[in-house]
Amino acid sequence: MRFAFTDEQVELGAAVGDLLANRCPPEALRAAWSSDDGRIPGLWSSLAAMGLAGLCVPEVHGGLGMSVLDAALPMVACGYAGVPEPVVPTVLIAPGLLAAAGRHEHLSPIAAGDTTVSAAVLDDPWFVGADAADLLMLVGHRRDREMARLAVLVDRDRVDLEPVPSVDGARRLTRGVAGRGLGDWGEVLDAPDHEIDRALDRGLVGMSCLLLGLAERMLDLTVAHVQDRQQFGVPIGSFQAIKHHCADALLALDVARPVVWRAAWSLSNLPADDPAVAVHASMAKAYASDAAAECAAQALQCHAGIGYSTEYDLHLYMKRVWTLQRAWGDAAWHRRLVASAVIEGDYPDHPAPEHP
Amino acid sequence: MRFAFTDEQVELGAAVGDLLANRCPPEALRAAWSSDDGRIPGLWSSLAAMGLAGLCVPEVHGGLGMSVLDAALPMVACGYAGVPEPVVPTVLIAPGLLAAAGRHEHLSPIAAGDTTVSAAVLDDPWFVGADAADLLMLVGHRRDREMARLAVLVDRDRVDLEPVPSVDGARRLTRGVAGRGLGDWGEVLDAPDHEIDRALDRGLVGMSCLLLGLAERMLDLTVAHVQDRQQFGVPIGSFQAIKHHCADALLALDVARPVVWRAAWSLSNLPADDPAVAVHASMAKAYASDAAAECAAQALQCHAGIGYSTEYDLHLYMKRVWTLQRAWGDAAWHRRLVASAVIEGDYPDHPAPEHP
Amino acid sequence: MDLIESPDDAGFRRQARAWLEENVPKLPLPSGDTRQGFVAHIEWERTMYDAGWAVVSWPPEFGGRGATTSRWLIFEEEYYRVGGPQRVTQNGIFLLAPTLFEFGTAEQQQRFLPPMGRGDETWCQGWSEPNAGSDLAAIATTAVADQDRGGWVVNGQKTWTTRGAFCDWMFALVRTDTTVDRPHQGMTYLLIPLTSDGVTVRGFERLDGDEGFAEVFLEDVFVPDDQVLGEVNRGWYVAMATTTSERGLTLRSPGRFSASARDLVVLCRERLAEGRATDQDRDAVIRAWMDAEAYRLYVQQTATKMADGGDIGAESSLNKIWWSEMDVRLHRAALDLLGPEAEADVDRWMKGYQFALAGPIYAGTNEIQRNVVAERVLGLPRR
Amino acid sequence: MDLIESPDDAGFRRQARAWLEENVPKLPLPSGDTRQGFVAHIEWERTMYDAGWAVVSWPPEFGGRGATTSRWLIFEEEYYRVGGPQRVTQNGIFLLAPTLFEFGTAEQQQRFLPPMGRGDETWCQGWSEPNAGSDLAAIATTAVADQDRGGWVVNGQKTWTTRGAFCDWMFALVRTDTTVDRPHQGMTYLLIPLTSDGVTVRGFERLDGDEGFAEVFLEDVFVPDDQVLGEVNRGWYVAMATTTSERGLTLRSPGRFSASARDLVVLCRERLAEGRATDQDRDAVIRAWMDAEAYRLYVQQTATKMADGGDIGAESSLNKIWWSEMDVRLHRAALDLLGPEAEADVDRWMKGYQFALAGPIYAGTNEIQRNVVAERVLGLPRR
Repeated sequence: MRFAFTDEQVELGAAVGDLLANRCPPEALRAAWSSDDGRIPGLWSSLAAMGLAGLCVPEVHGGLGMSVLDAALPMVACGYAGVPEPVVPTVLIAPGLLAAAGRHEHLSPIAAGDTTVSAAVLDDPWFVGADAADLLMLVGHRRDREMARLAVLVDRDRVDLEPVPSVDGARRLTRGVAGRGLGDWGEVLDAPDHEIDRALDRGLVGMSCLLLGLAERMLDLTVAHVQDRQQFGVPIGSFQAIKHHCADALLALDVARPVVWRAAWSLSNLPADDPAVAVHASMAKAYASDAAAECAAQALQCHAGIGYSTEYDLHLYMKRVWTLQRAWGDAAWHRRLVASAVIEGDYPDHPAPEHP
Repeated sequence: MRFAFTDEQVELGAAVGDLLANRCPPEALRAAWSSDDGRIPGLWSSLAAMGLAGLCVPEVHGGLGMSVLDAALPMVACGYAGVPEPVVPTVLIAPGLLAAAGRHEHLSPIAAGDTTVSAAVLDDPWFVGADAADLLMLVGHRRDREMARLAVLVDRDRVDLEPVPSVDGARRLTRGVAGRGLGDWGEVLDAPDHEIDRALDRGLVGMSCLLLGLAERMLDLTVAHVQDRQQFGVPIGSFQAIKHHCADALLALDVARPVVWRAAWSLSNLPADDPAVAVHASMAKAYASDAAAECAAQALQCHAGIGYSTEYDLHLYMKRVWTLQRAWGDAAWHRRLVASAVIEGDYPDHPAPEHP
Repeated sequence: MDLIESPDDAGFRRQARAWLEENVPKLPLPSGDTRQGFVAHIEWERTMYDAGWAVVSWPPEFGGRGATTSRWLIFEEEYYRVGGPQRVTQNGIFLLAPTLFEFGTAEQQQRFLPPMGRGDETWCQGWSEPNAGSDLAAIATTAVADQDRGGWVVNGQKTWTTRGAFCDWMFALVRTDTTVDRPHQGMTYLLIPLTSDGVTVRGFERLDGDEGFAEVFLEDVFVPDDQVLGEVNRGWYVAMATTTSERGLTLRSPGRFSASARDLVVLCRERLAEGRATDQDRDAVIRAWMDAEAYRLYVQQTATKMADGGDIGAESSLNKIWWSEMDVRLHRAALDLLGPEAEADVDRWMKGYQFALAGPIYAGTNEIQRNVVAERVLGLPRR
Repeated sequence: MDLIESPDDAGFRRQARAWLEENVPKLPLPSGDTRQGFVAHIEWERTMYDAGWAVVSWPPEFGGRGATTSRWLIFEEEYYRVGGPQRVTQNGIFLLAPTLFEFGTAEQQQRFLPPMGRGDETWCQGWSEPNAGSDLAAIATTAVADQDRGGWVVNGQKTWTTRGAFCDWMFALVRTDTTVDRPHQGMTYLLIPLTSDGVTVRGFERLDGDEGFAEVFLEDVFVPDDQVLGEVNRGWYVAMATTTSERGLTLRSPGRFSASARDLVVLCRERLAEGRATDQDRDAVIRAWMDAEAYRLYVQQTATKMADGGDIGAESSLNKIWWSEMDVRLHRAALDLLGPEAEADVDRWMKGYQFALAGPIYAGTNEIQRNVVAERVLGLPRR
């Protein structure tokens, strides 16, 4: 039993964080809001150059062959920076799924940073950044995990993509309109159900890491603000109500972290057909969504009028949270999945040596 | 449109409060916990003497012929004092129901204070104070308002009453064991469904008033305590966290009050078959339950160790709240009833002249 | 207690409903927090004023109907029931006007009220400054007497000024005596034309991206004596009257929330019909509906109290905590119902959510309001 | 990261499970917070100690198994999984013992640890006083040096002393220097036999009616020098070691909550089967279950940090806020499931609820803990 990242994992996360501090500061993110594709020019190549794009691509295809657990801290760093790139589909969802479906030809381009992926996952009513992406995928099913799984490599010629606005200006949404069945959208990938499930779970864990990073960013902004901002002759951070708001935000974040790490570990270490993995992934998304929502709420209230303007940076991260907290199932939805496993299903009701 | 009690109504409430301040202080309530019947000797006669027992009994039967609205503030006063007497069944539920069923012979004895009533209402699994009561009634149905209504005058010879403990030492519970059908318990009263519904609603409003009174008592105890108790060289009430706890308690209480008053008004002024009345009564019980639970929680936390002992008075009122908040449907249960009327039913979705 | 409307009140409701149903623009106007939308909203205000519906609670001589608080609440219910546009004149007609009625001279009332009511002159509130948010007494904008010209010379900066970039006038609190012992003293309430020499207004975006805020820079701005409202150096106390209105009834009448709650119920019905709402969604929706209803009852109780000559006072803080936090819960329930689609509902629920998030912040943060409740209603020690 | 137990740890778990399943009393003991129940619980402690399971984290020479924090957590999980009795020795073995290991002399360790572990001598904590609750530095009980007798003469009063009426010894914080500048200085940590002349103990009821609290009156009580733990006048700093254990891991290990959460799930299943639980109940139940699971993971992370030589420090306050508020939510979910029957479930869920309600109060109220988190973890100004 050892519940800590390795030094290498920590360093990799820090390296991604350092790069993003330079390449994806708030000004760059603002610029992405008004750019054509909502992305930051050249950022993806830089991330690919340091290995992020191919993190989970096997070495034989030019990737680093790392695990979801190895990817966790880099994903948190992406969340912290509010990276407006398709990291989760490209890094975590697509490679394993394409490999399981025998579509290895996409792996090298992904690792090289030449191919990025936009994926409509679970209940997504749209693609994010489809225009700028090279591959479009549909993964999952809508609202009901018990239905047959399905993964589709979308054929752009068979789909009309209509733009949809988002509260987050860096998210370019397009709603796809095509034939009735999902299969009509393109080529159905030949992958076993549990591989699709794990691809979804990797997506959930990646999303959870982004949310943790966003939460951390908002909390950092808030702590700095309340130490700096003076009212009534003292820093507002000296008022007990503000202290308790910040403590509540930190509590939510600190409790969520190990839940997310555990899910990343399970995806990396348990058999792909172990039903516990989905429970761990749902718990991760539930806690990360709630933690980020709590940090967003406390951050805005502690910033008050100063945070209530797009001239201040907070909104860049807060609005991302509003979108991600409800994408791919919100906290309540994932709690229902956990409840099905724990209350009605056969999820072990007590820790045992064989079950983390 | 006038949303205020009359001076007479306020005075009546104050008079009951004055009597109870003398006759039902915490010491008397403590004594009731260890007495045989959980009641305060002579208290019911005193309350009857000032008219409380027959408040809603027609004058022709020796009562005051007052409305539920007239009874509201006296009921709050009973809650404030934690009166361990069967006020709600005797004063609010039974008289109207017995009258509707043509059983007028019980009315004078009720008004005189000679007959008290214990009623198992809605989902009550037991009677409260059955041994000391003169009449036992079953009113309602279990868990589902859509089922046929039923009111039964229980025949003690046909029921075995087994004692059940309660966290509130002044509540003497007995679980009845008898035949399968409710009718087996005694005489089914011949009253129209809507009269039984209104009897239930009067019970809910009475219970809501008790909860408001209990909430007020706990808040008063708390405000006095935090002004008095010194830590770190200042009254603990000067700490912002304590201030905000107290403000939250007051907010819950202040918002609940007009909701309860409106229900009392509707019971007193709308036609007995108006379906809005049940919605108003359920709203009253929902808000009063939540307000009392909030005041209980904040009161205990603000009292800390001092409140966490039976030597201090708080527990007498707090434990009553724990019982009443979940009796006759908790807040969530009543919200579901309101939702059925508003979301699926035809409750008017906007204020209109004809609908308060 | 009598919770049924009197025949007269019911008649007033029917009359208001008839006029509003006839006249409220069928298509939603562009946001009143944008330059273009502001103009469209002002036109609507003129239509209302000319028909006598813009300021129902004002006396008839200023274009109102002398409506009591109860009647004003009825009007508000009807206004929002039919989806009436945002009131961009709100800061004038609901915040400044009550102060003008209480403290203004007859000349000031004559001069300012009719054009304010008609939207011919629009007003913003100039209280907050970069270093005076919650701590309003820290106001540093100064006004120095200029006896030669018979007025005051103002220097300083205001900010978070709602719709400041579109308004003609600002009512502002400025410091006229810097030698006072207590910071609440020595302030004066001024009426400042934003067209004056020395005024620079820079609009900036609120959370939802509309240019709904402004910074107002004041450099040697001259304000004549007859644009002082109330006594010199007593501005804080003059302003407090406005604050109580703002926190209390006038800023957020129940009608607005009743209408939002009704819309939420409609959304919930749609989602339930599609099998896309859970019991928990349903509970959040009915909570919001009940909370709006509870607020309506709460305010009716207050209206009776005021009709009896009572005063809201510090209880207005309870009122403000309730409606502002209820509004956030209500909109959050809608977003949760919409689930992943919430992010794209930028013109309706997501915009409303962002607007609601301002509630616990403006007109005094809810942290300050809770202090006020604890100290002034419950009597806890100030420390 | 490796979240599967090592074969050795798994073996330890199996060994603990086997012994516990064999030996844990089949019928629940009477409450350990009553005089009679306390005796029954002490007998159980002896059985455990004699089999080497009472104090697994202690070194073998004192009757333990030298278990690491991870192993201790495993033991706790297994202990509560089989429904092991309340640990009435807890304040000694988990709060005093760590301090004795850190600050005690070899003689003190030899003298006090074995009888403490075996329950032959039972300990209560003497910190709170009538005027020193949250403000522990306000302790007013004094100890004056008596050089003739080689010890200290103690006068004062302690209160809220858990199980004080049944215990043999009290570890107490007393003031030995009243001339200090800062109230945290000048205190000393004493080990006081409650059988001493001048000690009067009055038990009183907790919320649930058990005599689980006591007031301890100290009148010229003599305490010899060898019953001072750590340095004279440094008692606060000695005590802080205990405080961190109390808030942190040792007072409330995850195993207890995992077991409660499992019981809650069982209750929920029963109610669902009877059609008496709603989706909202189900959500409250799964939240509680997930929260207990999250706490387990959180503590495992802390255990690794400690194994790596790290320190919990102020983060123990986060830990305490989490488990104490989670426990209240968990029990509230159970009461809500029971609905009107909750009030009568006095021996199980209602008793547990009352116990849980103490969590946000003792070992430093959660208001104080949130201050600590904000000031010491996040670095906000103390004021």
